[in-house]
Amino acid sequence: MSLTKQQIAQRIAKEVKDGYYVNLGIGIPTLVANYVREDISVEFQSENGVLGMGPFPFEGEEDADIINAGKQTITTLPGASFFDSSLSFGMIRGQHVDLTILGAMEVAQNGDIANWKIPGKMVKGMGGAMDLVSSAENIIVAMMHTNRAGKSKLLKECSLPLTGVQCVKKIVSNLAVLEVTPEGFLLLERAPGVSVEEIQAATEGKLIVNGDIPEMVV
Amino acid sequence: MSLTKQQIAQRIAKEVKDGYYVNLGIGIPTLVANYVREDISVEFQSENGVLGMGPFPFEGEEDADIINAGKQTITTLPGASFFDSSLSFGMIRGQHVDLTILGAMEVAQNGDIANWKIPGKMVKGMGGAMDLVSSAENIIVAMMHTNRAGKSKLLKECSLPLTGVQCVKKIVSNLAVLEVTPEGFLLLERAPGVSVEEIQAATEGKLIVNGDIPEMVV
Amino acid sequence: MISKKVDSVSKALEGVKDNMTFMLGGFGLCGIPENSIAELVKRNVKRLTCISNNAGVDDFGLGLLLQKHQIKKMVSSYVGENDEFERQMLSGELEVELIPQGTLAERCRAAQVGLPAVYTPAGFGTEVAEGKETREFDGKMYVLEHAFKADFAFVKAWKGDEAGNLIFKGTARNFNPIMCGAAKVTVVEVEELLPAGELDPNQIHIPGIFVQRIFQGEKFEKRIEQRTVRNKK
Amino acid sequence: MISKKVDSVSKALEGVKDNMTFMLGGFGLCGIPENSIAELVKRNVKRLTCISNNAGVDDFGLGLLLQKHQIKKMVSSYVGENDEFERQMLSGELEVELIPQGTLAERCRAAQVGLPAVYTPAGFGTEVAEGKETREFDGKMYVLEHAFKADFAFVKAWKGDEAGNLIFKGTARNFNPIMCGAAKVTVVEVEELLPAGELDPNQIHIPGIFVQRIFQGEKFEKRIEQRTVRNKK
Repeated sequence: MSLTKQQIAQRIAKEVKDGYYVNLGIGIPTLVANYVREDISVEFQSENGVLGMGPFPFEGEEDADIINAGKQTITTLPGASFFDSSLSFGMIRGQHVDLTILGAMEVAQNGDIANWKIPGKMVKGMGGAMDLVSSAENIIVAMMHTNRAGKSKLLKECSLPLTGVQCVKKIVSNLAVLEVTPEGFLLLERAPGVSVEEIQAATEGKLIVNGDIPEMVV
Repeated sequence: MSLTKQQIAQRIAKEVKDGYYVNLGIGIPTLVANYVREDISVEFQSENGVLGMGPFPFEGEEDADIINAGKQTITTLPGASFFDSSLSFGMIRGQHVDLTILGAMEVAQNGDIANWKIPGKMVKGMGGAMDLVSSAENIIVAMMHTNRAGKSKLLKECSLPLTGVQCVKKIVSNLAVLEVTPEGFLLLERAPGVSVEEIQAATEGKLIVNGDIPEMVV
Repeated sequence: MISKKVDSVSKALEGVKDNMTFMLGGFGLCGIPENSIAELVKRNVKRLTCISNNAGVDDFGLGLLLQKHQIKKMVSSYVGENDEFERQMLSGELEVELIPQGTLAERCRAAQVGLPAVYTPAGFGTEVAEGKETREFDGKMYVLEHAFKADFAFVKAWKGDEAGNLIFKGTARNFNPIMCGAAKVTVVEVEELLPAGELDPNQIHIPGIFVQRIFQGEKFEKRIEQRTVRNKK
Repeated sequence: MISKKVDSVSKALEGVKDNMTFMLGGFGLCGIPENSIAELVKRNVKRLTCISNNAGVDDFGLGLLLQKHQIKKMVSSYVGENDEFERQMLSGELEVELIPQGTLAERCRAAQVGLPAVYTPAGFGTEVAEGKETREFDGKMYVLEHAFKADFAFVKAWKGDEAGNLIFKGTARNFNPIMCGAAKVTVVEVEELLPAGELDPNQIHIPGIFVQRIFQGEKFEKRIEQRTVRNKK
């Protein structure tokens, strides 16, 4: 059975290690914060200028001056700090942020990613995504394996305008966990009950299957 | 009679206008602060990271953490601020500092300046001088017209390693006030009792004398 | 102390004209110069180029200028959440240059500190880099991006003093500090304007040298775009 | 919260080795990492390259490392007031690269924020620009200067917390903030080390993400180089 968005977030949370500074994109990535193990130390950075984000505020305690990159009201935890956009992207570009988790509309087998524009349709802009993908050493993409029409989003080549080139390292989709290797998408784990054949059918790009592929534990 | 160092500073102080942010170099320039008119608003910047410098502290009130670029203990005035070296040179490079006053070993008639190195002899380094002279729109040099051997320091071409090229706009020496023009050193004022001939004799570079040259008022 | 204080938003905006390029601080509706925007609407200056991370919402922030067709071109990183913006862009009334957020930030800072251009990896290999110089350093590719040039920067700070020194609050800081001194004239509105000497020199985020005019904003609505809360236990 | 606290200067300096490149904060003797320098002397690491605005005085600051011939090369903007330095330089024992102070600052910041290089006007037309790429932007000439690469940055802050957040005091700030995160490992000594949450998130000069290790310095002499005073009226 394919994973829910919550389960994708839950699986990605396992990739978050002790001592990591993490930038979470909008959408599924935001949910990852809910599933990070409580016995490790992790700090969340938001590119609009805060490190050490906490949960949403209690009702009535919202502060218009304290938001995340999704423009949601947030709180901060002890040890948090605020800073300007230049220093914020300095953290990202300078590779001080250990892990970036973001969504994608398409990923190519060479690690190219497209997630900011559908020509003639969606023109919201890239926000901080191009900075994040061009700088981060460690990028995990959270995405659905196929679009609503059932078409694969893991492609030989991206068809949409790119956000970044050869940058995605890992993908957690509703069907599988995959590593982006020089040879293509290396299948690491299957969603519970999903067969290798189903994953193969949903993957347009080159899928590499080495031996038995374990089911993921979420 | 040629000016004392105090008088050079006094004369330069007249160039400081209301609303100016001023960077003062070490030596004679530092003395300028003592002579700025009290009815105008001026702020002094020191490139080690302070804006709004005040006088030296009272004895017993020195703070090792509050110094100027000459490493002297100082105080700050209301409206002062501290900042890091990057932002400090950002002020300078970004031309937010209105006037830079510094000393020189040599100035050439095209505005080149040398003040940081005597090969084989003095090797202290340029400090912030190269940043200042390459960025400032408005540079006044405070200097003695000749060296101890009586040799001119206002030259056709600098003989010492340069600090900056074509940047000096004005010179106040112990003998004269001069403007650096595309044609050469334009004589603006004479020190009291100093003749044009004396100034000419002390100036190796091209001196331009147009009409009567007034004595300076210090 | 050099005073930067002006008494009203109207004096603060003296000199704004049609066809000018403005920088405006803020991220979403957080930390936007509300009072200056209101005055720009009132003055009805036209054909503006606005450099700002976002374009406001339909009825607030830069959306107010868009409604009145005062903006000719937007330079932003993200412009969602604004129907009028989308309509004008798709109809060709509005010119839009979308650039990465970190590039936007660094092009502001470059203008502030007198750097002519910066090399950033953001956008390499994408349409953002088309027509721009690219270059390899240590095996990684970068795009050359130039410092912005603007006539006015409109900035919102939390506290300020008469000398123009500024302190920002929370994530309302964002692009505001790096736009100070990045335009010919920097106009700052603050929630609290204090006499010089009231702010600790050590805690100042932006020294007054980067500011030309400062005024106390009459009103700050500080609208929240996404009110997210959790329940009290 | 990710803790950066270590219990001693000795733990803080684990991993320092001969032949490494260090960045050291401070301007003159103001804001120098006294405790880390003392530990470097004690460990007697050799053939060091030190990037620091100044080289200390004969018997304090980096002068202590010079006395023991631990430094192979200095990268500084100003190295006066140090006889031993001058002796070693003139005799050829010590390699010295003098660079403009603003260039030093920006090369630190570039390393901190992941910019590969910057164009600065400083030094154009002088021997500092020899062998370097120069380029015109808008009619003005600039020199291309590369980000520093260093193994350790030794920084002195005033207050810090366990998360590595830092606040500097007065002009002891100088190069310290921009060296944080500009080397592989950033080691910070503070006068006061507080639990996370004790510092106002709004007043932090450098967020802990740029710091790997923080410790409370045992002793700060804070020597004054030029004690200048005026008489009480």
